[in-house]
This record gives sequence, structure tokens and C-alpha cells, in this order.
Amino acid sequence: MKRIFPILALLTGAFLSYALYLALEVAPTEQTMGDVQRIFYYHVPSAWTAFLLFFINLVASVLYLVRRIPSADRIANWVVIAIGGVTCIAAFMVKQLPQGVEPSSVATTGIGIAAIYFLIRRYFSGDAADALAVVSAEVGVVFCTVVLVTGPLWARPVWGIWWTWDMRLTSTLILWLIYVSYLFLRRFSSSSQTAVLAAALAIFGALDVPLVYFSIWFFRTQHPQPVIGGGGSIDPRMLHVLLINWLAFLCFAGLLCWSRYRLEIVRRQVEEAQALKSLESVR
Amino acid sequence: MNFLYAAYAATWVIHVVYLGTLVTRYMRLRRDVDELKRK
Amino acid sequence: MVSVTGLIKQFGRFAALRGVTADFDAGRIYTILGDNGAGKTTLLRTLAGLSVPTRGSVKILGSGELRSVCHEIGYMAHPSLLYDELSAMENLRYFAQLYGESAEPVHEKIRGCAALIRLVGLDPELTRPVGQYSQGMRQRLSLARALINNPKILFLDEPFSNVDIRSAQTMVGLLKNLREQGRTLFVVTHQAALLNGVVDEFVNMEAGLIVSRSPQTVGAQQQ
Amino acid sequence: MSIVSITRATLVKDLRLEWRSKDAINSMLFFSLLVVVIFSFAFDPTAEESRRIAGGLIWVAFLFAAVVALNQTWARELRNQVMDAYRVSPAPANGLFLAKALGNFIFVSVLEALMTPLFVIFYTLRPLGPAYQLVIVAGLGTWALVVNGTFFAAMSLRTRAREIMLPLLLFPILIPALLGMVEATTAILTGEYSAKFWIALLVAYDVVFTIGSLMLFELVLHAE
Repeated sequence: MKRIFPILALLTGAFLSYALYLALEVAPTEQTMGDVQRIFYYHVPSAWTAFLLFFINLVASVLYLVRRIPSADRIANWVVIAIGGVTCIAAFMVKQLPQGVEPSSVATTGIGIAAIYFLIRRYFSGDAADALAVVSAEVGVVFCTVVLVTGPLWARPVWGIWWTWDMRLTSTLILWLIYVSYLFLRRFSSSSQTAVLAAALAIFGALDVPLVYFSIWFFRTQHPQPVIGGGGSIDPRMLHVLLINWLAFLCFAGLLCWSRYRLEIVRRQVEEAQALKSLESVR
Repeated sequence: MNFLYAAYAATWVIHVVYLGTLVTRYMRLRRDVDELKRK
Repeated sequence: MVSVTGLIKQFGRFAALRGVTADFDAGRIYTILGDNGAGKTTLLRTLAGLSVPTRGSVKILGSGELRSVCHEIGYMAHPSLLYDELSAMENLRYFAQLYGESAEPVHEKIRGCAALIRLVGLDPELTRPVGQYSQGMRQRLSLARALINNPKILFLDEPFSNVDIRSAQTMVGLLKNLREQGRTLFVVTHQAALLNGVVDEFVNMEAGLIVSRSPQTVGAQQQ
Repeated sequence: MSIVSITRATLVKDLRLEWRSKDAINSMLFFSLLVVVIFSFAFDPTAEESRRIAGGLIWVAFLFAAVVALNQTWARELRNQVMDAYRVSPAPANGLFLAKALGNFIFVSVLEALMTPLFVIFYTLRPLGPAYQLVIVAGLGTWALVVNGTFFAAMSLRTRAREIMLPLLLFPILIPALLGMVEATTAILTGEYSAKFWIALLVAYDVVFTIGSLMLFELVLHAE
């Protein structure tokens, strides 16, 4: 198990360098913004990775709470299947989707949600789900910080302002605030049931996201301001580089999560061993 | 132009700092495990 | 009546309970002894369903689901668990409502609370807020509160600490009567001497484990 | 032993306790007065401009006073560990939660009732839009503040730094509601656009988080 880690680390490093090379050299220069637009290849993949990690945290938190009561576990399974199914059907039924969104991508998101839920449910039992929640929250906050740093660095040269209450940037900031408070709760908790408290906060955070989205969306229509990255179609070559970068970031995030997860498991074993003053639990 | 390199550099600084915290936590943990093994 | 298996309670690097397994029968007074940090209070709170064990299970009256038997449980601790600004009667009437609209009408319940207050040697008509009671009076009222729903099991955590002798002896007398009525009592205390001649079994705890249990033939005390 | 009777009994008990020793309400009223005066010093716009920023100003002042009040929610239950008496009893956890939330709602509303006229005096405010909607927005906004505040106050009991944890947990989650309150109030004061959307958002927020709190409170109460 230990031998694979360095090999994977090297591979990921190579992949990241290749992606960096693509972003800096190969991708076409954007006419209006010039080379500074290349920040796009780091800003957007980091955001997608952060959102994915926060979603994994939500799933792990729900699973941790739901697994304690068998009836709740069954209900949750059916709810997730329903979400997956409805999203797929809605993808093809709904006539006017928001511009630039194809039914296929909505359907894959629906299936993706269900797939992630059942994958995590399959491989992460009770305490492991809680460890996964900690890990995904922490690594998610790191990637979210990257987004909040690269965002203004991009907005300054192009629109002359450091910060804009753009819909995506603002919801990323609020998600960042929610998950930093999540990490604070875990750090300051003096109860032996920290996992339960953190899971409850994660669920509250998830309930908050759609409300954040709608409130910022309407706030935007009343105070129009420039939109980061602009909408509209994107040059296929740019899209190719973007996806390569995203893949590289996902591998990197996976590596980070894996090592942080190992760290978390051993930390808990050491804590338990110190508590019970016995050794057999440390593997 | 330097905003581009600043953004890329900032990204890697953040990641390296985080990796640094992971390494220090791992070292401290290694020390605890050895201590436990000795006891 | 009450059984625990493999109870572990871990607070970060410290474990208050490190694997407690025991069985307790009905109609007996168990006194849990041990120095500070031995896990006495944690064990009592885990039995009463106030503290969730990290591992292991608690079965009370044959049920693992503590919420379904909590109407049979009375709990009392060193803090009074009463509202200082309310009088004795107001306190008990409020807590009686927590135990639900039993069939009996309101005045029945009032008489029930008044009887309980008299049982512990206090005056129900006393309108003085509980905050101005002496520690002995307050602990006796707390015992009355723990008896509200006629519970089968009573958990008492340091009921006698800094309580005047007369109040303590009244309480010990009460505990004896409760035991006679077939209830099970668990008393965590440092003043074991007070309970001489009344205790059925001493349970000695050390560093989160039960190290010895010395049943007492009532009357013949080794200590 | 329905939730309604438990909630009523607990709420009546809390109000009686509050009435017996009015020190909590008096200190909070004076604190709110201080907050209003300080805010009025810090921001002293002309009448025309004041309508535009008054919404944000008033709600931040309310938030300030509410957080200090919410930190006292469980103070009485902790003083003599009375919470354990409740937790041992078969009474449902949501009964305690609803009683505490309603108690807080009344408490914070009293503070707002004092602060609002002072703001009107200091800023000579006269709403151009439909003034009755202000009461709706205040009610919905205060409930959003109080239902999450009570929940997170219970959650922060289980942490070391109790006083600071409540705002740390509450504010990020409260942002959409806060935005709704401020924008709705500004819309009504300036009368430039309708506050319908924001009121709808506040209703949605209240519904979502009341249900969320009722489902998760039992876990948080017994998480020792």
C-alpha cells in the first residue's frame, strides 16, 4: 500500500506540469483579455473541485447520521434514487434550460449524485464516513481559498476592481465561510459527539446553498455588475485545456484527500490507544 | 501580465503551505506512535 | 434490570470509561466508590442515558432504547437541577408536566407534588424561591424532583456533598424506604459511611474500570 | 404529552422566570439603546441618503443585540444543570426547542420594538413604500435569526469557546436571510422596487430552517 503512494505522487506531478504547460503555452490567447485570461484554467477547475469536495462532505455527513437509524437509512436511499431519477427525467422534459446548459449534462449530474452517494455508502462505514467528512471539508476549504485568491487577481486587471458580488464568486465565498466555521466547530468541540454536531452543521450548510444562490441571483439583477469569466460559448481548444486541468486538479485533490484520510485514521487510532493505554488498536 | 503568474504562484503557495501542515502533523503523529510503541 | 457491556467513553486522548461490563438487579442500593477521575459520574450519566458511550451498550429494563424507558428513571446530581427563581411547588409542577398528561386531573397532580415535598420534609406552601434554600433543603427538593414519575430506577450523583447531617440522614432514610418498595438505586458518593447498614453492594471503580464489587450482608459492615 | 403542552409549559415557565428577575431584559434593553446611539454616531447621513442605508444599518444593529440575547438562551438551563432534568424526562426535545425559540422571538422583538423608534428619531425615517410590509419583514427576519440562533446556541454549548462559537456558526448560514431583510427594508424605505421577492425568500428560509432545526435538534441536545 505504501509503495503505490510515491508512484502516484510522481504521476500526478507530471500530469500537473503537463496541464500547466497546456494552460500557459498551448491554449489560444483570448482576444479581449489577453494572457491574463489564462488564470481561468486554474480558477474554474479549483472551484469545481472545491464544490465536488463539499458535496462529498455533505454525503458523508448525511450517511454518518442516517446510518445510525436503519429506517432513516432506507428512506435516504430511496430519496437519493428519486433525486437521481427526477433530475434525469427533468433534464429532457424541461423545455427551456438556462442558456448554455444541455440536457445531457443535467442528466449526468443527476446520475453522478446518486453514484457518489452509493459509492461512499458502500466503502465508508460509520466512523470512516465521519473521517471522510473531515478530510473533504479541509481539502475543500484549501481549494476554495485558491478560488478566492485567483478570482480577484483576475478581476483586477480585466475590470479594475478586486472584488465583485458576482454570483459564482459570492456563493463560493459564502461556502468558504460555512466550511471554515465547520472546521472551527470541529476544532473547538469539547463533546465526544463532535461528528454528530459537525454533520448537523454540514446539513444546515447544504440547506443554505440554494437560498444563497437565489438571494445573490436576485441581488445581481438589482445591482448589475460585471460577471467573472462571462457566459457564452467557449473555444473548443480552450475547453480541452480546461478539462485537462480539471482532471489534473482532481488527481491532485484525490492524492491530498487520501493522505489526509490516512493521517486522520492513524490520528484516531493513536488517540484511542492513548486513551485506553493499550497498543493493540494501532495498526 | 504579472497577475497571471501571481495567480498561479499563489495557487501553489496555498497548496504547498497545506502540504506543509500535513507533513508536520504526520511527523508529530509518528512521534506519538513511536512513544506508544516504546511504552 | 440494568446491564452494561463493554462500555467505553473517550474524550479525545482521555478515556473516562475503558470497558465496563456489569449487571445490576432490582431492589438493591449500589454505591459506586472511587477517587476523582475514576469514571463514577460518567458511568452514572451513561446509565441514565445522559451521555452517549463511544462503544458498548446499556440495557435498562431489558431495552436498549433508553428513550423508551426514561419515564422509569430518576436522576439527581450535586447541582440542584432546579430553577433558583421558582418556589418548590412551581419547580415540581413544571417538571411534573414534563412527565406528561397522566390520566389524573390537574389537582391530583398538585396533591402529588405537595405529597412529594412533604415526603422529603419540606413545606409545599413555602413561597421562598429555591435559590434561598440551604444546600440540604435544596438537595432534598432535588430528590423529590427525581421521584416525580415514581421511577423504578434512581441515579444519585453525589447527593450528600456539603449537606448538613440531619438532611443527609433524612435522605438516607428515604433511600432505604425506596429500596424496600423494590426500586434500584445507584449512588455515587465520597461519604460511604453515611450509607452504612443500608447499602447492598459497594462497586469500586478505578481508572475507568470496575475493579471490585463487595456485596454487603445488611448489618455486617467490613469497612 | 404532546409537544404543544410541553412547549406551552416551558414557555410559560421561561416568561415567568424572565418576569421574576428582569435583570436580563433590562440589561439587554440598555445594550440595544447603546448600539443604536453608537450606530447613529458612526453613520450620520443626510435625510435623503439615510433611507438608502438605513435598512442595512438597522438590521446589523438588531443582529448585534440579538446575538448577545441568544447567547443567554441556555444560561438558566446551565446554571444548575437543569438541562439534565429535561433530558432525562420523556419530554420531546423539540418541545424545549420551540419554547426557547418562541421565548427568544418575544425577547428579541421587544428589543426591536425599542430600537426601531430610536432609529426613526435619529434618522427621521419615513418609508415611501408600503409601511405595513415592514412589520412582515421584521417578523420573518427575526424568526430566521431566532430559530437558527437557538439551534446554534444549543450546538455551541458543546464547545469550549461558547460565546464566540454562536456568531461563528450563525453568521455564514444567516447571510441569505440577512440579505433578504436588508434588501426588503431598503426596498420599502426607498419605495424604488417591490420587496415581494425578498419576503418570499425570507418565508422559504424560515420554513427550511425551522424544519431542519426540528429534525436535528434532538441529536444536538443529546450530543454529550
